[in-house]
Formats: sequence, C-alpha cells, structure tokens
Amino acid sequence: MDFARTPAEEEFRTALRTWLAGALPAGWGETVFEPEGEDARAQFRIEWEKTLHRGGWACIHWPREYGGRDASQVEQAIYAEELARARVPEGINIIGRNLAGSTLLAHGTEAQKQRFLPRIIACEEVWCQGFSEPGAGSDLASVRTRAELDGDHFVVNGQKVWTSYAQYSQWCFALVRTDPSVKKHAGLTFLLIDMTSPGVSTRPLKQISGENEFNETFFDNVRVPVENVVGEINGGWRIAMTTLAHERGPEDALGRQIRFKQELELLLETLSGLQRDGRPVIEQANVRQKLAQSVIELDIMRLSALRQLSQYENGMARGAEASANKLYWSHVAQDFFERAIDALGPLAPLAGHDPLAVGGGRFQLSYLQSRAFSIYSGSSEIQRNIIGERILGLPR
Amino acid sequence: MDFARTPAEEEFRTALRTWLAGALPAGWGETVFEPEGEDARAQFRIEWEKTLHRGGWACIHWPREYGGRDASQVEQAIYAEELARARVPEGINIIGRNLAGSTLLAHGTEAQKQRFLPRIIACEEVWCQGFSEPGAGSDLASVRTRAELDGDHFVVNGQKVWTSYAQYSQWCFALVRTDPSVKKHAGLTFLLIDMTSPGVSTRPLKQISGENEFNETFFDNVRVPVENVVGEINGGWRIAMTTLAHERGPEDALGRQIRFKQELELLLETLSGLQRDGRPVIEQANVRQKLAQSVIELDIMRLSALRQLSQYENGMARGAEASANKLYWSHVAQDFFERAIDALGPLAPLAGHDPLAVGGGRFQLSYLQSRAFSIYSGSSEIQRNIIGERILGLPR
Amino acid sequence: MNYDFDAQQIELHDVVARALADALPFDGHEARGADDCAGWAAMAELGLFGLLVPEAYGGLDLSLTDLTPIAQELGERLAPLSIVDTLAASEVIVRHGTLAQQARWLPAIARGELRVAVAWLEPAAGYDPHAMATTVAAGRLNGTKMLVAHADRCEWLLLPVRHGDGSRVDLAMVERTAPGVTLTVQESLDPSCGHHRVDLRDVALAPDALLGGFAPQLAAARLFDVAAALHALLALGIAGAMMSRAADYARERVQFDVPIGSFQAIKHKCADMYTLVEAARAAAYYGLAAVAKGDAESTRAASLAKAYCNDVAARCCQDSIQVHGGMGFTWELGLHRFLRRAKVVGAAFGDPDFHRERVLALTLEAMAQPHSGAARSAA
Amino acid sequence: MNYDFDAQQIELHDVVARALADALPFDGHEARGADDCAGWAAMAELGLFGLLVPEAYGGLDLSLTDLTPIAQELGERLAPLSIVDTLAASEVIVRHGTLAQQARWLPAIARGELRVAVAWLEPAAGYDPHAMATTVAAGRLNGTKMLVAHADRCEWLLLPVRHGDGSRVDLAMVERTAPGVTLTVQESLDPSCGHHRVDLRDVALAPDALLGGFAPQLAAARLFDVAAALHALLALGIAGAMMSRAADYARERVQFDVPIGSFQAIKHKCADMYTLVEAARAAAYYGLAAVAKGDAESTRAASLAKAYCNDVAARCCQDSIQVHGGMGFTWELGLHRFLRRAKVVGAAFGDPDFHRERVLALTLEAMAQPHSGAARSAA
Repeated sequence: MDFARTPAEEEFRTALRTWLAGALPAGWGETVFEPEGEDARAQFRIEWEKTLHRGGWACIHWPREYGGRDASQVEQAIYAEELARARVPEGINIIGRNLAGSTLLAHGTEAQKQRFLPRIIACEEVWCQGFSEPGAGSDLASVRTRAELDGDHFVVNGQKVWTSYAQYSQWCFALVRTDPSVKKHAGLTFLLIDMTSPGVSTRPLKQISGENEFNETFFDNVRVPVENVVGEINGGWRIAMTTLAHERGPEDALGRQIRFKQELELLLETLSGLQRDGRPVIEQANVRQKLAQSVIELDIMRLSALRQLSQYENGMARGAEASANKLYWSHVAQDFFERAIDALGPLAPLAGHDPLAVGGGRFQLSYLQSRAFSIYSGSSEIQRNIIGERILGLPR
Repeated sequence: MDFARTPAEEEFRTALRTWLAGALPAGWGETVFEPEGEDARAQFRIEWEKTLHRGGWACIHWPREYGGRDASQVEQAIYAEELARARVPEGINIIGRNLAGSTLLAHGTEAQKQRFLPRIIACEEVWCQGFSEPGAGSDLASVRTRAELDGDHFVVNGQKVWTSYAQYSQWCFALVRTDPSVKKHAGLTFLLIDMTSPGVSTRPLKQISGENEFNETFFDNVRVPVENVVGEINGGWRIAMTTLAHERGPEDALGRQIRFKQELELLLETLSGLQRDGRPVIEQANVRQKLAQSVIELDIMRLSALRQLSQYENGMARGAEASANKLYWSHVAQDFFERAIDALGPLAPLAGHDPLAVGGGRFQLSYLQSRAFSIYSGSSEIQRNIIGERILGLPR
Repeated sequence: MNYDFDAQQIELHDVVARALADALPFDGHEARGADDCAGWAAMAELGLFGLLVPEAYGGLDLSLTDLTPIAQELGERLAPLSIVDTLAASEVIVRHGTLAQQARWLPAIARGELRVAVAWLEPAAGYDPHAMATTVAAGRLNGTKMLVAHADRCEWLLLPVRHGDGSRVDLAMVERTAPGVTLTVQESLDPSCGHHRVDLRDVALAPDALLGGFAPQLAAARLFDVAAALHALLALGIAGAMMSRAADYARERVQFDVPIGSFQAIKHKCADMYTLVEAARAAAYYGLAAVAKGDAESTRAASLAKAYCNDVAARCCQDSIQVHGGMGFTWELGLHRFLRRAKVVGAAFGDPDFHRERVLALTLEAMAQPHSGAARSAA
Repeated sequence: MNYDFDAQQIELHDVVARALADALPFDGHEARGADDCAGWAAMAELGLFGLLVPEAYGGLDLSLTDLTPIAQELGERLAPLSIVDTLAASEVIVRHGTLAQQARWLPAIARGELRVAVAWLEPAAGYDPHAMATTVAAGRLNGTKMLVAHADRCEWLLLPVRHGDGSRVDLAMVERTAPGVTLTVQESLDPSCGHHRVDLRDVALAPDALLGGFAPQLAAARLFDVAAALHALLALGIAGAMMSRAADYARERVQFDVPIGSFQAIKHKCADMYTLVEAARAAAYYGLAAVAKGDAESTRAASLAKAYCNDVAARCCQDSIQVHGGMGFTWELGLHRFLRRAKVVGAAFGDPDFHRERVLALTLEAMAQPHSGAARSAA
C-alpha cells in the first residue's frame, strides 16, 4: 500500500492545471458561466470538448495511436479530479468518449477504430446509447428493436428510450435483435447506427427535474451497413456488458464525486451563513450529524473509486465490482441531496432564481436530478443481483 | 371516529386496577421483584397466572361459558395496558392462553374445549408450540415430523425447534405431516400432544442473550390419540394460519408496547441524570432526535394496535394486516434498543450488575433479546411476502 | 373508542373525493401553473368551508375530526393548499375570534367567498412565531412572509405577529389588498402551490384585526397545531397515493416475463411502504382527533403525526419512483408532482426535526410531572 | 498510489492469520471467559509486537500501514483487545517517548513480554481527555478508568492524565501492580474482553512515567487517533466476517426447495452488506495510512474511518443474524460474539456520533482556510 503520489504524477497534475487555467474563459465559474438555454449549452459543451482535443487533453486513456496519452489509472483519476475541480463544462459526448470509445477499442475492427475514434476524440461526432426500450429496462436482454439482414445492410425497426442527448448525436450504438428464434441473450447484436439515416427520429422526454436530457428514438426501416456490427452478429450481449462495466466504473464516479463535494461545500458555506432563530444553522447538532455522514460517505466515494482504479492498474479485470461502485454512490448521493434540502428547513421549497433562495436554488434541482441515480445505468435492484450472483456466488 | 372512552370502559379499568393493586405483592416492581433463576422465575409466573385466574382476570377475551368475560376489543386493550403498566410478571402460558386457547375456540370440538380450556385458564397445564423444525423455518409448510396412523393413535416421529418453555409444558400443539404423498401444504395436521407421553424429550437451546427460553423437542414413536386432531386430518395448514394471525395480532403488540415504553422512560430518566463532559446527555441534540424518533414510533405501535382492535370490533376478519403489525413493531423495537445502547456512549458495554452500569444494565439485555424480534413468529421476509401478496395483491 | 370513520364521515369523504376527482383530474403531463387554483369552486359548492363554522353563521358545526378523511383526500389529489389554510383559519376564528370577528368573517368563509392564506414562514426564522421578525407596533405591521400558497387568490391573509413591546404573539387577519401589502411570485419546488412572498410595509392594523385577544398566545399556537395536524394528513394522502401507484405498477409492469411485483425486491419495497403508510395513518388520525379535543396531549399528538407522516411521505415518494424505474423519473407520469408537494408540505408548519424535538421536550416535561407518565401511558 | 497490499504485507498477514486460526479457533459454543487471553503467545512468537519497534530495540521498524491487514484479521478473529492496545502503545512510545523511555519499554514489548492495556474511558466523561477526571497533582495520580480490556493480564497501563494545574494532558505509563492501583472485574456486553475497572488512588508517578514530555498534548491525541484507526479495522474485520458468513449460509440453507440466497430479500441484503464492507474497507485502509503518515489529514481520516466502519459493523451484525434466521439467535452458532464485540469496539476510542462531529468540525475548519478546501479535494 502506498498512498503517496510520484513526482511524475505531480508533474502531470501541474501540466493539466496550467493548461486548464489558460483554456477556460477568464472568470470561469465565478462571473462567467454556461449559457442557460439547453441548446445553447449543448453547443457550448461541444465547443469545450473541441478545445480539450486541441489541447491534447481529450480521451487521455486512449492509446497514443488514436490520439490519447496512454494515461495510467492514477493519471485518469487526477484528470477526473482536476477537471471537476476547475468546474469545466460537463461533457456532452461522454457517451462517445467513454462508452463508444472504450467499446470500440476493446472489440472494434481496425477499420471501425480508424473510422470512428478520430471523430469522437475531436468531438466531430457526438454519440448516444440505444440500449433501453419501453419494454426492456431492467430486463435489457428483452430488447425488441429488430434488425433484419437485407443484402449487405440491416434494416432496423423499433424504439429506444432514455437516449441521452440523442438530439445532438450523429451516431448511436444500439443493441438490436437479429435472431428472434434463440433465447433472448443469444439473439442480440451491437450495431452502430448513423443518426442522420432516413427513418431515424427522436422525441424529447422531459425528466422530473424539468430538463430534457433524455429522448425517445424511433427507427423506421433504417438501413445500416453490415460493417457497422461490433463483434459478431448475435454476439452483442457480451459487448454490451463491457460497455456497462465502463459506464458504472470508477472514472465516472470520480468526476461525479468532486461535483457532489462542490455542492456539499456550497451547502456547508450556505448553512454557515444562514441564520435561523438567531444562530447559524450549521451550529445545530442534528444538522451537523446528518451532514457529517454525507461528508464521510462522499469522501469514501472518492476513496473507493481510487481503490478500484488501483486494482485495475494492478491487473484486475473489470467486472461486477463496478456494480458495487455504482450502487454505493447512487444512494449516497441521493441521501446527500435529500439531507441538503432538508437542512434548509423552511427555505427548502424555494428554488431557482428566487431572491430568497439560498445556494442559488441549486440544491432543489440537484435533489430532483438525483432521484434518477438509482435507476439509470442499471437500477439498484439489478446491481444487487449482479453483486449477489457474480461476486458472492449466490444462486440465481 | 371516537377516541373517547365510555363510562363502562373506565369502570372496567378501575376494577382491574384495583384488583391488581391487591393481588400483587406489596412493593412490587420497586422493592419486590421476580426470582432471578430461570426455573424459580417460571414457577413464580405459573403461580401468578393461577392468581389471575382465581381473581377472574385470566383469558378475559374467552366466552363466559369457558371462564372468560367475553371482553370487547377495547377491554382487551385496557387489560393489556393495565397489566403492563403494573409491571405484572410476564405470562409463561401465553401460548396456551392466546394461541392454543384461541385456536381451540375457533376450531376445536366441544369435547376438546371441555377437556383443555379449563386447565389452560387455570394454568394447570402449560402449552408450547411445535411448528418450526430445523429444516422448516420460514418454509413452515415443509415440516417433516411424521404422524402415522396406527389404529386409533398417531405415532409421531421427528424434531421441533424454538419450542418456547417446552421444559415447563404439559402440552404441545404441533403441525405434523400425515400425508407425504400430496403437495406440502395439503398433508399437514394440527395435533395436540401430551408432553408427558413416552418418547418426548427436550433439550434447551441457549439464545444470544444467554437465556434458555427456547428448546429443541424430539418425538420418538410418541403415541397420540386420534381425538387430539384439531380440525380435519390433513387440514392443519389453515388452522395453523389462524394461530399465527393471533400470534402476530394487536393484543400481543399492546402489552409489549407498554413494556418498551417503560424501558424508554427509564432510558430518558437515565440520560437526564447522566452527565457527560459536564452536561446531561439528554441535552445533546443528536441524542434527542434519535430518541424522539423512538418515542414517536413506540407511540404509533400503540396507536396502530388500538386501530386494529377497533377494526376487529367493527367486524373486520383477522387476516394479513397482523403481519404489518408484527413487521412494524419488531423493527421499531430493534431500532429503539440499538439507539438506547448507542446513546449510552462510552458506557454502552457495561452490563448486568456492574456498579457503573446505568439503568441496571437492562438495556444491554434488551438489546440482545430484540435481535430475535424480526425472526421469530415469522421473519420479516415472510411478513413482507404476506403483505405484498395478500394485501397488495402482488403475484407470487 | 372507535378508530374507524363513521357513516357521516365516509359519506362526506366520498362526496368530496368525487368532486375533487372531477375538479382536479390528474393529467400528469404538466404541473398546474401558479395561477391555477382549481378545486376551490367545487369545494365551495359542496359547502366544505362551512364544515367547522357554527350553524348560526351558515355552517354545519362539525368537529375538526370530521375533516380527517377529507384532508387525506386533499393530500392525495394535490389540491390547492389554500383550501386547508382556509379550513384551519375557520377553526381558529371559531375558537379564538370575538363575536364581532366571527360575524364578520365566518359567513363569507362558509359560503366559500372568503379565502384565507396562512402566512407563517419567514426567511430568517424557524417555526416559532416568538422568534419571528414580523411585528406590530403603534398599529403598524412590518415584516416579510414567504412561501404563502396562492396568496394572490386569497382575499385575506392570516399571520402571527409579535407585538413590538414584548413577547406576546397574536394572529392578525390582513386584507390582501390593504395598502402596504405587496405580493411577489416565488419560484418554488412545487409550482402548483402558487407560492408568494408577502412584504408588509407599515400596514395599518385595526385592533379588531387581531385574533386571540382574550387568550393571547393560544390562538397562534392553536393555528400552528391545527395546520400541522392537517398537513400530516396531506402527507399521509401523498404517501398512500405513491404506495398505491407503486403496487399498481408492480402488478402490471412485466420484465423478465413476469410482473415485477413478483420479485421480492419490488414486493418487499411495496410491503414496507404499506406498513409505513398504515403506521402513519394511525398517527395522523389520532393527531387530528387529539387536536380537535384540544386537551393537553394535542400539541404532542400533532407533532408526532407531522414528524412521522412527513418522513413516510418522503420515503414513499422515493421508493415509488424506484419501483416505477425509468418511467418514474419522467415528467409525463407526474410522480414528481407528489415528490415536490411532499417537500412543500414537509417544510410547512414544522419540519420533522422541529416536531421531533418538540415531541421529546413534551415527553420529558410530562415525565417530570408526578404520575403523568403513567397517566399518559394509560390515557 | 497503490491501494493494494504489497507482497510483504500479504505474507505478514498470512502468517498472522494462520497463527490466529490456530490460537483462536472459533468454537462458537461459548464466549471465552474474561481470564482467557489466548492469542497473545502466538502473536509474541511471531514477533508481532516488534513490528513498529526500531531495530535497535529488537523490532522490525515497519510502518503502521503494515498493520492494516493484520488489524483487520484481529477484528475478524475476535482477538484480545490487549494485542491492539499494545501495538498502539508501541507506536506512541516510538514517536513520543524519550530515549530512556524507549530503551526501558520497547525491547520488552518487542519480545512480547510487556503487555500494555490502554485505559481511556471514564464513567462521567466523553472521549476528550481534557474533560476527564483522572489527574496528576504533586506526583500523585487519582481517578477511575473503566472497560479496560484484560487489565489483569497486562503488566502496564497507558492512560491520559490531566495535570491538576491546567489543561495539559500527558500519557502516563503506570505499572499494574503499583500501590494504589486496584482492578475490579466488570460485567460487560462482551465477556471475552476481560473488562476491568481501574481505580487509581494516590498512585505515585515518577516524572519519567509521562510520555510526550517534549510534545505535550500530541502524545495523547496521537494515541487516540492510532487506536481509533486500528479499531476501525477491527470493525471492518467484524463486518467482513459477518457478511461472509451470511453469504455462506445463504448459499447452503435450503427453504422452499432452493437455497435462500436465490431469494432477492436475502440476496440483496448480502449485496448491500458487500457494498458497505467494500466502502468501509476503502475508508479503513486509507484511515490507517493517513495516521501512519501523520499529516494534517490524519485526525480527520481516522475519524472518518472509525465512524463509518462502526456503523457498517453494526449493520452487518444485524443483517447477518437476520439472514441466518432462527439459527442466527442461537448461542451455539456464536454470531452474538461479533455483535457484542462490535458494540465494544464501537464505544471505544470514539463512538460514531463523536467521530462524525469531529469530521464535520475539521471539514469546516479546512474550508475556512483559503484554498485548503480545493487542496483537500485534490490531495
């Protein structure tokens, strides 16, 4: 065990921090913020990802031959933390970089890598994920979107749901049914679909927070060339599992953790300044105990992610432990945002830009958003099944 | 809705309270207590039950013809509360009075009622319950204790477990397998077994609290007359369910609730008197919040039980709602005893008669005992199945 | 003792439930806007606002207890909070108003023509009105109230005011249109509440605007307890609705070729919700009954109910969304409306921490009085 | 950064684990009595007590971090607490003892011939030694300590003492057999701990009995943090053992014709335990490493680990018993031994509430220093 950082790691951190200071607009996060409208914000984020690429700071975990830096796990951890610390815009092509990219690197043909990776890293093409369907949520293997072979093309028909940022995407990787005659896991194929193809349409799906990150995506006789299959035809399930292990992995948790901690620090500052009945709210022992628990749990979210990265660095294969990671943080974060809003007491309902709202009304939005944590990217029930069966060896 | 008590109810309460004041030894609960040894205590409790009977205060919910008072549900509630309030000894034949008695009243033949009820109410015969087996816990219907017909007798072979107070019991009502050829619920019979019969033996089973309330009971070619079947041969499952609904019912909860509340008041007094770092522990806001939650939850335990009794009084049949009752109080009480011991802080481990132990070391024993609440009388998992399936109509 | 509703209560509930179902169809898609106050007319037509009003003033002279099933239904239907505010106001005017005040306001309330918004919360105070900044001095009222539900649709505001000369707190009835009263729409977690900030600048206050003149302090305390007990029932209604929706969905939604309710993870979550809702029901029913009786136990009972029911509502909102999976966090299904309303109801008239503290303090107080602990146990 | 154990740590752990398995077979039936201190000789034979001792005094001069896997194993095996006490004492003597003190005690400790019982708790104090009643004045020590594990088997006692003249707190090494020291067996939730009350009446204290002379306050604070971080690992060991036993039982126990682990109610309970134990592991490993480094973060890291691991141990004890059903509450299976030990470990060196409060205070303190919040986030 060794928790010290090497000089090389410190050098990496300094280089990144220096670059970020120059790349972000002056006053960023203090006087300068993202645009408010959802579309303008998306455009802004795409521009930011292009800036990252031009600076050589996009997809650092990719091999050098595809434009990455062959970054170690520790470097990735530093990267996630530094970007979050600088409060850089969230990625809009996170699905492209982390999921499509990682999946193609692991399972794509050389031609696919050459075709897709450069445009992902340059943010010239944004990606969305076509896994869930109205009838296939937790039971992902029951997807019904059909892909039928017609010469050297598949013809795709069906509906996907929860396709984040589909409205800004040029490409979608989808799990489609290519053989309805075998049992359900065996008849699925992992297919890359051009979102500009005729027959693709999307409809925004408003979330409980009022935002429109998600969509329904419809495929109506969409023609997709056979070379867009990743892996084997009817071998898509195994590939999708790789994608999900990345989605639930520690890299994702690390970046989120810093953002949660920033909100926690904002909350602590807010409650230190907030007077209730003549004394600062932060001095109430009951409030302190609850917030301390979140301080601890969010710190552990970081420590756990670092530990998992360390295990990968030491050669452990990615697997079900990512489910424990995801299960842990989703509930810890939900509890935090519930405690945050409850700590506001009478002020809890005040949201948005109301002059009396504290913390910029930020906690209310985060509270609503956090309700989805334990559902998306595999519900907590699914994660518990995976942990119970694949880690603890309990029978199905 | 009407939460007021009628004059008749108040009169009932006064009569009982007056009788109790005369029937209990002078100084009871203050200077005079139960004997410490388990056997002596059991004998003391049997004597107390005989006193209750002589005073006309045993089994008040039974019909007058069998020695009861035809007490209404409200009277039963008052009874449970007054007895607990006077800190009377716990019943040792509670299984006889509440379970064997109620089951015989509902399903017994007149001959069975005449034979057994008078000796139960007089505490001349103590009963134990022979349901669980080593291989049949939550899956009660899989009991394997066999009863084979041989002329006008059954010959019983097998082992029961968790037979509370078997060492003091003259009778046992047991669920036994009389037909191994049909599916498991259908081959069971409800049988009354004389514990003094040749071939019955018991072995004490020590609990995590160090006490010996429970036993293993073995049946080795025990002969039981056919007239000791309650209900139909192979019709025992339905009868056992009646028994369990009584075991989990509000009468049981009401008495327990007062005892829990007595411990809660002892805890509040203790923490008011206990100084930590120069101020009473009860003044710490974090301790207050946690104990307040238990105050609330234990009060609701009482309110819920009263509400259920009220529903029965209004004609509702007993059913699955008893499971919600049992599920609620077992966790509420476990949480309370955990909070109680945690509130003691550094003093938490001090138990028993140590001069520095607070509250007479009572909380530590109760904490240990309470761990079993969510397991016995149907585990919480079983109660949740019953609620989900029988109340909410969710599929098996 | 009878914990069940009597025939009259059931009939009243059924009528109200039908009217609310018509007036407030749950269309899911959109939270109703701040300017919508649907349900009021339907309730007025039923004479709901006269329930607690003496017959002499055109009311039915019923007890607060009789509101139990109705308040629960108002919670379940996400009805405008001004309905409950006005009912609470009518109760307090009946108990603490002078004859002149009763004659002035009660007939109009009973006819459904006078809406009252209770303005309790302040930005820098907790829930205790003795620590609030809204004060009256020399007949002038000054202060700022926040999160007043549908203040713009109510003719009158009812609020606790401290007298500048000391600690005495009265309740003041203030006309919304009085000079010096300014309303500002507030952005709130639940836009359907129509929340407003109310600024009071040198508002002239006639002496007969003060309720509770012959029982200083009691009127404000009573309003708080009545409103808290009613809000506990609103929370219970929300919790019950979320629990039922979860169970309904679990029976119908198929995954892995079976209804998801057959999975213990879902089944047991629903069973836990049921168990909590039943416990909350016992608490909320008793809470309002105790407040209706107005005896020594009433404040403690109201706090007990409010603390517990708020927590149960929060838990059921969370768990019901979880049972609904991806559908649970769509705007379209509308579960978020319950989630949002639950937070508003939870923060109004004492949050759970406030009420827990009050329950503990009152419990310790009762124990300190000789024999009262036992008396309470046996009450 | 490397979160995994290195080869030496793994080897050390394996040797210790084998020796503990031999010395402390889990026979289940009976909790070992108060007079049993098994495991000490085996550990002494392995040279465990010299791990932190400099080579000059016959030790191995390893870091506290190297104890991580061992401490966890001691927790899992319910080993005598005097082993951990002595290890913590050796660490503090190395850091805060004078050369004379080191020469006096460390060689005997390294040889396993000198056992040290840490006597921290008092009946009317919390965990802060500045508020404790055990004081030294004019060279005489007076006070009462409680719940001192196996005090009767240890040759020396290590305890914080306040100087009668002010707030300074030192650590004192007191011989168990010194005149004025009285031991009384205490009845405890965990009889296997061999808990004693220690009364000190005018015990003569030579100046060289005080540790930390050249760094007043620090020695006591250091002992507390070291012991807290080690106790976090004991709690982790207990939690892990209870989780594994639950999973083992769930794979084997058949009800309704299938292993109970196939029911989601059981499977998900086990999965939650696993998730909590992994989180506790990340906290506990980091906690001891930070304390070993002794930097500004160490107190906060120790508190974070102790608060979290205690709660996880309590939860896993409860849930593992539940998974075991009726068997879970038999004395015979012995799960109660973990439950009892978990409460003792939880109450020693700061309970979760104490450590949570300390984490929050230190977090706020760090935020108040310019840029330090960010520094911590990125540390």
